[in-house]
Amino acid sequence: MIASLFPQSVSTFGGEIDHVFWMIFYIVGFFFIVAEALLVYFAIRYRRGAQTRAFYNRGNTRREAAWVLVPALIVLCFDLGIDSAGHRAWQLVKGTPPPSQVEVKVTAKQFNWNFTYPDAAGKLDSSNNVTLENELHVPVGKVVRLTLSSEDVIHSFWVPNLRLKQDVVPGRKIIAWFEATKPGRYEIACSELCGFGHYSMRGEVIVHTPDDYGKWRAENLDNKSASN
Amino acid sequence: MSATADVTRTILPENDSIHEIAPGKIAIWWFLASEIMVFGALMGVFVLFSFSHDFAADGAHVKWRLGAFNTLVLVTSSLTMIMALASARKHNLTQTRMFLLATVLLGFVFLGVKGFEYTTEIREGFTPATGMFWSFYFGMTGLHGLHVIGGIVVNLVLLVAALSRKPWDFLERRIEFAGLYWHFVDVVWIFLFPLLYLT
Amino acid sequence: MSHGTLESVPADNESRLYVIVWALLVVLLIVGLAIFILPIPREAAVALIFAVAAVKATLVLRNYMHLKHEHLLIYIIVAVPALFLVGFAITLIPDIVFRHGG
Amino acid sequence: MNVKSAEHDEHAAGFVRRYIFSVDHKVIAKQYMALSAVMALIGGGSSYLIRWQLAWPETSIPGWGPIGPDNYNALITLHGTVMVFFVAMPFLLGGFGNYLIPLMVGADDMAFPRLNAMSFWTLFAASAVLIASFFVPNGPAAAGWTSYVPLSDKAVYTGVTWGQNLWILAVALEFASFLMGGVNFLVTGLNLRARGLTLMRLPMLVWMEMTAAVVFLLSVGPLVAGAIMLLLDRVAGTSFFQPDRGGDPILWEHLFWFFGHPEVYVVALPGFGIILEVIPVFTRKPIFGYSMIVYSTLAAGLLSFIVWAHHMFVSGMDPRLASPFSITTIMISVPFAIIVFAMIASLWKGAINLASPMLFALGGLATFIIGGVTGIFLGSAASDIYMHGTYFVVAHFHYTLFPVLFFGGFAGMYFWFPKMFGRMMNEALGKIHFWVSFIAFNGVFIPLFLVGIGGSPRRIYELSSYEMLKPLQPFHVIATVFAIILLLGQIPFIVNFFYSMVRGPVAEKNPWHANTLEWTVSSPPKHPNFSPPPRVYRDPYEYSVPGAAHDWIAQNELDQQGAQAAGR
Repeated sequence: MIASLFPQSVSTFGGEIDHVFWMIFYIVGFFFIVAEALLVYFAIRYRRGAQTRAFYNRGNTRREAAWVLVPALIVLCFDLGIDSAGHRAWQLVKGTPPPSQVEVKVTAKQFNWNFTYPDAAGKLDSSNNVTLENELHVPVGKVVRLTLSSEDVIHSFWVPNLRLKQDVVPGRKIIAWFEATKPGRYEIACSELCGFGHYSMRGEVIVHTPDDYGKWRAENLDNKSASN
Repeated sequence: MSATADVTRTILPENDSIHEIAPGKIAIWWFLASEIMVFGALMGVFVLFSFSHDFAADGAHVKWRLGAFNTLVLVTSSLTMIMALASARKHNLTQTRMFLLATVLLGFVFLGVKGFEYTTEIREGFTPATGMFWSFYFGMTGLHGLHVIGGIVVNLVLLVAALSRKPWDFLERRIEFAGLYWHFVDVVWIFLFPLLYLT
Repeated sequence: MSHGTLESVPADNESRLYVIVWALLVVLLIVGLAIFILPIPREAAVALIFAVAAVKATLVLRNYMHLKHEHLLIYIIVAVPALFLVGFAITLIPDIVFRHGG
Repeated sequence: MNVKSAEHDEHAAGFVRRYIFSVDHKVIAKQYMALSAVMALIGGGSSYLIRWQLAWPETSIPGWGPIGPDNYNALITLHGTVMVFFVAMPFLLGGFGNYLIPLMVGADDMAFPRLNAMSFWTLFAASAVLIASFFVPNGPAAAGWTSYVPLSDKAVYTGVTWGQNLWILAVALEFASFLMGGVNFLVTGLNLRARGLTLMRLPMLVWMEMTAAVVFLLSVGPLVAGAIMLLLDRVAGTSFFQPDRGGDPILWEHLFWFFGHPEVYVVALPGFGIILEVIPVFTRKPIFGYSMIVYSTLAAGLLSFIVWAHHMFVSGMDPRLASPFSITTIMISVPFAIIVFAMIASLWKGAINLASPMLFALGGLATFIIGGVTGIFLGSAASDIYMHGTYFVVAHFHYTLFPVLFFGGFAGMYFWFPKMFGRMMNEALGKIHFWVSFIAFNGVFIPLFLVGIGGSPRRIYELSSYEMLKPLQPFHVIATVFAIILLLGQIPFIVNFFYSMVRGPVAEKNPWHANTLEWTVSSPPKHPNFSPPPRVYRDPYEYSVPGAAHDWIAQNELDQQGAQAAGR
């Protein structure tokens, strides 16, 4: 049931993040069930009868304390396991990005996402750049490299399907990347409170098949930058 | 047997040595600890910013001679403050009053010099809005100045208490605690001075 | 009052010590200014000036604030925030000095 | 000026000195509680508006009217600020800490009674400023309780001018208030202990309140510095946080969370302390592993200072910082696991009486476990990429703070009510209050976990603006229905509270047969609390000691053999 709530994962690293999620889910699920079961069982089993007297133990000897310390040690071992799996996934997503095949500059401002494509020469800051509002067109199966910056406040670039979230900070150019695995339209949300229009700062990633992307490029980018 | 041993386990340990510290002393040191975090954070951020900002150019415009003079004033006021405590310990009322008064006056001298610095700098066109260095300069010295004003108020209250011949145990304790605070304000300046004026 | 241990220090020595500490502080102030004025390489000068400031602060803390007579608890109260601050500042270096993505 | 004359004045003085500008810790504690109750009405009321807006965004809210997106942002800012700073801290620290620390350590009052009163009145002023910020031109602060810059830094970004400045002022006054209060907690707990009450014999609540005070005092400094910088940016034209003029927005996040994370423990630990006081009394059994819990608490307090950047994994900070902070964050599960396991072990072979205080304590424990385990999803940097800033976070921190604030707080309320007001509360109403609240609370926040897993960002005024969020709307409806039930579920308590205060059966000194020192004085305690000063002979939780006549031995009880050993 929980799995069906997740938006479909359409990026190469989405699976890794989901994997970490499920790993944590089963580990903490186990501890959760054990702890709650013991809690409920003890609370019912040891309810005070007419003449019962509680068992006096202070848990101060090493033998007694082991009942708590050993489970805590097991918790620690699982923690380290989660850390190492998490580290690998994190490095993949947020570590050094792979060589990019598509470059896009993302400029966030209250309350829009602007996507700037390089001109024919591959330059991102020439006058021939084409800027689209709230629409990011990318080809499937290509590494897309985003350079995120903000004109005013902190926003957060959040595409649930891509499992990609990155705050966009004014004054900094933050690099993010993804490689989409499935064509389609996926929504972009802002996930950092950025003012009264925060809720409506919606955009879309449109993942094209290679053919479609070529067509789209020819119509929208090459034409426009030539005519400018 | 062991069961009865449990019932009768009435160990009578003497109280630990923490009881020997005066409550007020723990309190004032705790207060100073949180002050360390406030000033320390500001100074730490200033140092970190100094690597990514050019503070040297703006820093050349502060009046380091006045700052050095103010350091001397504050260090001397620390001496008079501790001498007030020493006099109070010797139950010498005249000296206690004299040293407290000297501390208050030196505090005013410090503020006067600081005020003169502020007015000159603002006349020369350096306000908190001029640039990052000046933001820090006015922010940190302003906060420090507020602490000096607070210290002067406390010392004035003590001076009045000394003039109205409050009992010695009352005076001694309070002069000691006020002194801890005053010396702390001095220590903050000892770091602020080289940070803002000399580097 | 039974609190504190300072009462054990003889009163006359006490006052003399305070004046000596003050004299040392003034000398160190002059040393600091000298380092500032003399043509010493900037990095070395900065390091020296802060070393002098640290010595001055220690003098005040130990003598005027009686830290050298205090209970261990008071030391902990001073040391812990200082340690946290150093750790905090070091952690901020990659973000604030190098400004990742800046 | 000395203590004696101050007390004399107070007896001679009338209503104002005794009940309003009182320096008696018990009166001040009740003032804190009353203030937090008023603020809880505001904070709780705001949650009603927020929840209604989320469930039925197109409709006008019954009893209020429609709210716009700027109102919505102001409401969430208000809700967070009020609940953390003006309800949780005054209730758990100001209220229970003030009432119980002196009584539990055998002192007549706090170490600095006047400072204590000043602390309360500073908080009162802070609350007044916060409420006043709602009536200034251009509206109240609307940048979230975290007040991220530059959103909160320049008026042009939110349109809020004085509202934000007053917000900063209110929070700064609140900090000043708890700095004064915290110093008092620490010194009272350390210095005014009765003879024989060693550190390792202190009731858990005193330990927890002291640790909370220490954590607060040490963590708040950088944020005070940050608040000064933010205020200067807003009013004096400086540019500490304005990137176009050399400032740094990430710096604010570091300064904020260096305080913000420890703050969670500042609130959580006193709640734990209450639960740990209630459990032994209602299991008739010592707390399992007292010293283990003390050391775990101190370890958790210490660790809380090196985990703050887990709030910032995707903030644009250097990604190399993420893994170290993941490790420390997830590591903090160990001391909390020890505390929780020790609580559960304390139930084993007990003689458990499921009276209202115990129900609330166990309810708090049961729900806190959920809060604890869901924290792992956010502590691991990788899964935080997905979960950060979603409703999962909202559900998670409500599952950590609600157990300690609500369940812990009410466990304490039902437990110490006889001591505070000299009368017993009604059991049946207490049980109704518990079960309705327990079910409704889970009914609110379990759906929100699911909304978060669905990827919904938080602080969204109208979810229908995203196609992907539309399927999640039913969860919001469920959550809102339960939220309304939760709010209505407090009526039995309010009735119980006021009815019992007047009509409840008169409470004896020690109705629960508990050991700690507050139960050795009359209910309610007189002023001064103890005469003569108590002398402590044993640990705080000596219940069901084999061979003892009763199943409890008060801390100050000196038995026959013990007296001989003492040489009396």
